[in-house]
Amino acid sequence: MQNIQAEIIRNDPELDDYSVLELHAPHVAENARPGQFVHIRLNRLQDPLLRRPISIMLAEPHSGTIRLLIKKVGRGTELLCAALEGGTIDLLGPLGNSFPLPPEGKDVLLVGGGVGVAPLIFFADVLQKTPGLRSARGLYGGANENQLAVWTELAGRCEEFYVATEDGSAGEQGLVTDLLAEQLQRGDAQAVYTCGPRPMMAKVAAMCAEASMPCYASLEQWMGCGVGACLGCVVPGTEEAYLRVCRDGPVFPAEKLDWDNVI
Amino acid sequence: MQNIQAEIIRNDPELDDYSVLELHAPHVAENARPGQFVHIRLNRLQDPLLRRPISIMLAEPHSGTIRLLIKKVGRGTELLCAALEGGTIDLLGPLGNSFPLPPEGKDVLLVGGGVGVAPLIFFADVLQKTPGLRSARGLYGGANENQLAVWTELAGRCEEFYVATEDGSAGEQGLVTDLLAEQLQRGDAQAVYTCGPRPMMAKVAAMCAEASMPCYASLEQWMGCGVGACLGCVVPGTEEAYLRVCRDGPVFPAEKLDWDNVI
Amino acid sequence: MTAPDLSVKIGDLTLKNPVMTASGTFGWGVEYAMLADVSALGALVVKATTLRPRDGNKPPRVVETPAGMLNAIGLQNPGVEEVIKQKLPHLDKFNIPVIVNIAGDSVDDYVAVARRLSETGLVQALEINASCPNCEEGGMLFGLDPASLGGLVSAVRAATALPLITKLSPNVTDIVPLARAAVEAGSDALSLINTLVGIAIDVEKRRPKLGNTTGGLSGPAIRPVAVRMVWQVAAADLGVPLIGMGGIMNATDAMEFILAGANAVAIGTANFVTPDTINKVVTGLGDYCRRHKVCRLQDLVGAARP
Amino acid sequence: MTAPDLSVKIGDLTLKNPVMTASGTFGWGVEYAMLADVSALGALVVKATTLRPRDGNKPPRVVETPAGMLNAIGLQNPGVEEVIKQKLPHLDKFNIPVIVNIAGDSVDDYVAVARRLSETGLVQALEINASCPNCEEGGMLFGLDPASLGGLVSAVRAATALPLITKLSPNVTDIVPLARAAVEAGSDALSLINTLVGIAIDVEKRRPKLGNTTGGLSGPAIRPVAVRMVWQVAAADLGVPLIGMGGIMNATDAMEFILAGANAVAIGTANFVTPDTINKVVTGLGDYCRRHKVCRLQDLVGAARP
Ligand SMILES: Cc1cc2nc3c(=O)[nH]c(=O)nc-3n(C[C@H](O)[C@H](O)[C@H](O)COP(=O)(O)OP(=O)(O)OC[C@H]3O[C@@H](n4cnc5c(N)ncnc54)[C@H](O)[C@@H]3O)c2cc1C
Ligand SMILES: Cc1cc2nc3c(=O)[nH]c(=O)nc-3n(C[C@H](O)[C@H](O)[C@H](O)COP(=O)(O)OP(=O)(O)OC[C@H]3O[C@@H](n4cnc5c(N)ncnc54)[C@H](O)[C@@H]3O)c2cc1C
Ligand SMILES: Cc1cc2nc3c(=O)[nH]c(=O)nc-3n(C[C@H](O)[C@H](O)[C@H](O)COP(=O)(O)O)c2cc1C
Ligand SMILES: Cc1cc2nc3c(=O)[nH]c(=O)nc-3n(C[C@H](O)[C@H](O)[C@H](O)COP(=O)(O)O)c2cc1C
Ligand code: FES
Ligand code: FES
Repeated sequence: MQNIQAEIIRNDPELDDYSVLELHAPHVAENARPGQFVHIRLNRLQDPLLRRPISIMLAEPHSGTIRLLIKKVGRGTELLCAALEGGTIDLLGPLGNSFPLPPEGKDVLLVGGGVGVAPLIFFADVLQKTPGLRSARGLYGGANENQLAVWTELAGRCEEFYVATEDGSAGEQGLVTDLLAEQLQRGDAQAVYTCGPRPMMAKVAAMCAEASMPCYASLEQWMGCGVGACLGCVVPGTEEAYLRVCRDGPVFPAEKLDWDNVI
Repeated sequence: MQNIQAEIIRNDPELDDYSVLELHAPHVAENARPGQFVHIRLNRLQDPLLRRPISIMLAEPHSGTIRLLIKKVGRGTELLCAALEGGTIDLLGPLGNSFPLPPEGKDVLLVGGGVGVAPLIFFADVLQKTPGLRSARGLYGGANENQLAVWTELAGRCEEFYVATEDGSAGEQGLVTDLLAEQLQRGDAQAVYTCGPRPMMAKVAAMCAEASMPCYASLEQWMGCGVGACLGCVVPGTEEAYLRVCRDGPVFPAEKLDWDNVI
Repeated sequence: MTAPDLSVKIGDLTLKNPVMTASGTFGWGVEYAMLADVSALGALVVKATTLRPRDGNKPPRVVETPAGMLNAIGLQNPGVEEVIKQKLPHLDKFNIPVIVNIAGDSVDDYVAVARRLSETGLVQALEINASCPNCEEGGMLFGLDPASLGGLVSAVRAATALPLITKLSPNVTDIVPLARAAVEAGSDALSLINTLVGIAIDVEKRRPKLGNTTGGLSGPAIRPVAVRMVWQVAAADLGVPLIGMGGIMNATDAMEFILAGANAVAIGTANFVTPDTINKVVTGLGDYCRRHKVCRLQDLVGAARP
Repeated sequence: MTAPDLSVKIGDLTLKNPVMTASGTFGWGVEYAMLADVSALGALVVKATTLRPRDGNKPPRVVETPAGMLNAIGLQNPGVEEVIKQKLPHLDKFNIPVIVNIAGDSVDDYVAVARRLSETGLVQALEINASCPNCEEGGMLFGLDPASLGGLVSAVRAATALPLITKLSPNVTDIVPLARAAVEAGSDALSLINTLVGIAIDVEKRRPKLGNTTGGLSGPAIRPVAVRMVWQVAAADLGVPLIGMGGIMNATDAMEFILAGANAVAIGTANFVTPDTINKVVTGLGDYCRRHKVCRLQDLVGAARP
């Protein structure tokens, strides 16, 4: 974990609301594990004041670069999407824990919704590159075809890849959880890794619990420090009252979270 | 007076701390008179919050462009100096009153210090271009040669031009008021127009009062609205307790100001 | 969908929409006539007026702070007689209610100003400024103690038949007793908040940046405090409309106040930043109603409350 | 010029420089060990500790506001016994004084925590948090009334021989009587300010953004208010050192507090933005002294005052 001024090598706008940022950040690229995030300062001014947590979508230790997928949802992400190539970004990272690597055995299922696909891409990449690990099947859902940012990045790293959109504009019409239901019925997966909107993850967690399938969810919460100090980013747990997304997470075994109160 | 999104055509860094911005702002270019200013919003964020007043250095109605001379003294002027060509600047203008045109007769003296040279350049330009008006003699002072931004712009518009620096690195060694003393002794000028640091202007005002020479000074004050509404930008007067720099000024006949309390 | 109904009542006065200017930040309206459509306002609230002319404080009077500003204007105004002669006659062109903010050093001052303004027929409501943080005596003190605030409001109430608004200071431990005192004394509405008292120091010169040392903090920086105070006073359910202000820069910010319990809003510091903020807020509130399929904005007042 | 003397005394405790962390914003120091040189601090002020463990408030607990943030952590901590067992033993590696912020629902709670911490020998001073805006009972109330604050401070004073700091709430009409009550009851120093109470509303969801509804406003937004309160308390000349905080982002901001009358400063929200702010402030204060040719920083305390 370091505080780094990372050079912006590329900023590729994606679809309507997304950008993929490629940054030169060797310390992060070398140390990052899938699921971890960087905590980004948006400018040198005092508004917006706080850093924004962004998952690491890909890390390339050789080139010392990382890639981030940003979705514009407010002022901070808007500033990031407008960041200029050649400029620098002040970030802390890598932060947080990571998706536990699956043991030898059956395939794993990656269930992504919207921008939540980012850490799953990194995870699929590691699974693909690590000899002896089983490969991944990717399930990716969005409202419509314009909400399936960088889907090829996930598809290319998975052995099988399925898409669902609510309006049917791409892949199956329906929810990504419909895709998951089919996969769970196949009975040939060993674990589920998910990141996306909370209602989606809650549903995934419930389906996995039902199917006695291990499930790991990567959570979001508004953050202060990003390093475990302020206790600002908690989500309700089952064993402990509250867990810190920035330090105890962002990845949690689904059963450790009190999903009814994860709002 | 309008609220305009002006395109930044050029941003030329000058010396160490200055930039000359050329903006496409036809409304301002057509309506501006020397001494007037524009009130600039620095970004779309809420920090820095308030606009910054900047004098119009030159206005070219034909091309619809204006030029501004910015000196970096804090965060706002730093942002302006870093403004990107091709971007836009949100400004209000033209605002304030202007230097009264001299009647036919003797030459006028323009006494500028530091960035205060900007409105005097515009004034010299108008004097030069308006047939029948007398020409100007420019006196320009700074701490050293690195504080004499755009001096050629003033020199080229004046019939005579003199420079003083405190360290003697350019022109006479001394203060611009030393140059003024010589000019006043010549006894062949009809009025003095001045803009620069307050101690300099106070000295100029005192010398002119002594010599019974009409003197017009362009003042600075921290501003809120820039349009006369908030009463935030006042300076102490002799007839009225307080005068608004943004509306009653920025140009004042020197005798209307209570120079002892203009701090 | 038909145009949403944005109207709101302040005492007997019906405003076509809930957007006003915050006193002292929009001059007499005329200063902004070229930059904003002033007649689109629900009401024009003008600068504080006192019985006698006031020079105001010595400069510098304004200084920027993070996402805010300090001001110490010190009630500079030409006095009520000049206001009636020079200023008010120009305001009927906007064709909107005019609300004059009144201030003074003593109850008698306030009463005299209220009486004179009421006689003119040029003013549609009065706002008692019992909370000016920039005056040595008077103003601020009234705003800090329920009993003296009640006394002040009663006296002004007796002197005018115009709708009466009391503007509250945020520089108090508990704003509710002050709000209650103002309402019990006959206030038809409450404005909140005025500015928070602050100081900024020039560390190179080693002295306060403002000529007056202290100033009033306004702008987005104070919005969370302002929304909280509206929330608290709304919870007390005093039966009068609340006019919320403090850092409103756009319609979203205005909705924060309305959802917290404000019936109307006022735009202050934002006028300096974006001179047509008033127009954007009026439009934006309509858009919000349409987007949320609400016919009457007043139905959303306090809608964020449990 | 020799290195300027930045040291300051808080009760019997001498700090090598006046820069501390603000309670609750730097965890137990260890969280920042990779990002900042913690041992360069004048003192490490750690999170509020209560007698029994506390779960804290329901999320969301933090939200950004213009140039600031609201937090409603709700005193989450493992309780004094766990703190003594798990946390304090790791802090001696920093080799700087450790100050524990203590909180509770009753005077007895505070006293018990103070007594336990004092016994350990692991703590060099205590800071009474009489101003937590995020707890239903206790904390906040003590901070709003001079008599109960005095009672609380006296009781804790009797329970500990450690230097005792009282942290004051800014949510009051007049902070001076509270400051005086704390000093008269035996406080060796005063910390000011804690956070201002605020609310932010999610206008799309029409509910408060924080799970707790209200939160404490911190960051640059509140700096002018904090500097003003330091100025006021310094004017009362109570004879104890003041620790100023509220929106300090850099050495210039820290100097505002010192010139206003603070003997020391604490860095809070800035830690989240720039994790090595503490180091930059220590360095910057030294630079300021050198540039202004001042040998002892303490000679500049209150230097902006008339
Ligand atoms: C571990 C982690 C990883 C993430 N990875 C990614 C990623 O890879 N890519 C990506 O695009 N995003 C990612 N996010 C989400 C991202 O951090 C947010 O979208 C971003 O912080 C939003 O900032 P903003 O300024 O754009 O929006 P804001 O303007 O701050 O907020 C957007 C919306 O949220 C509301 N809001 C803000 N704060 C709160 C609050 N405390 N409570 C309730 N509502 C609030 C606002 O009112 C607004 O409606 C991740 C988050 C976490 C925690
Ligand atoms: C009519 C007019 C015309 C001008 N024309 C020009 C021009 O052509 N070119 C140009 O470069 N500048 C011009 N200026 C000055 C320019 O407006 C300021 O330099 C600018 O606003 C500074 O902004 P900043 O953010 O860079 O500095 P800031 O960071 O705002 O301030 C710089 C310094 O001033 C101090 N300061 C800020 N506010 C106050 C206050 N209220 N009281 C005391 N000290 C304060 C700060 O502490 C800091 O030390 C003009 C000013 C006026 C009024
Ligand atoms: C420059 C300035 C002058 C003000 N003058 C007055 C005044 O005369 N009377 C008054 O009641 N409030 C006055 N105020 C307070 C505003 O009306 C308003 O209550 C406060 O600024 C908060 O709103 P804002 O954050 O939108 O500015 C003034 C505020 C500013 C910034
Ligand atoms: C996340 C967070 C947690 C805090 N927790 C505490 C606390 O436990 N005890 C306390 O006295 N103050 C607490 N505070 C208040 C700070 O110590 C400090 O007084 C306040 O934030 C103002 O300083 P700042 O603007 O530099 O943050 C907390 C502040 C924040 C932002
Ligand atoms: S963000 Fe501070 S503990 Fe997680
Ligand atoms: S800046 Fe508002 S009156 Fe001049």
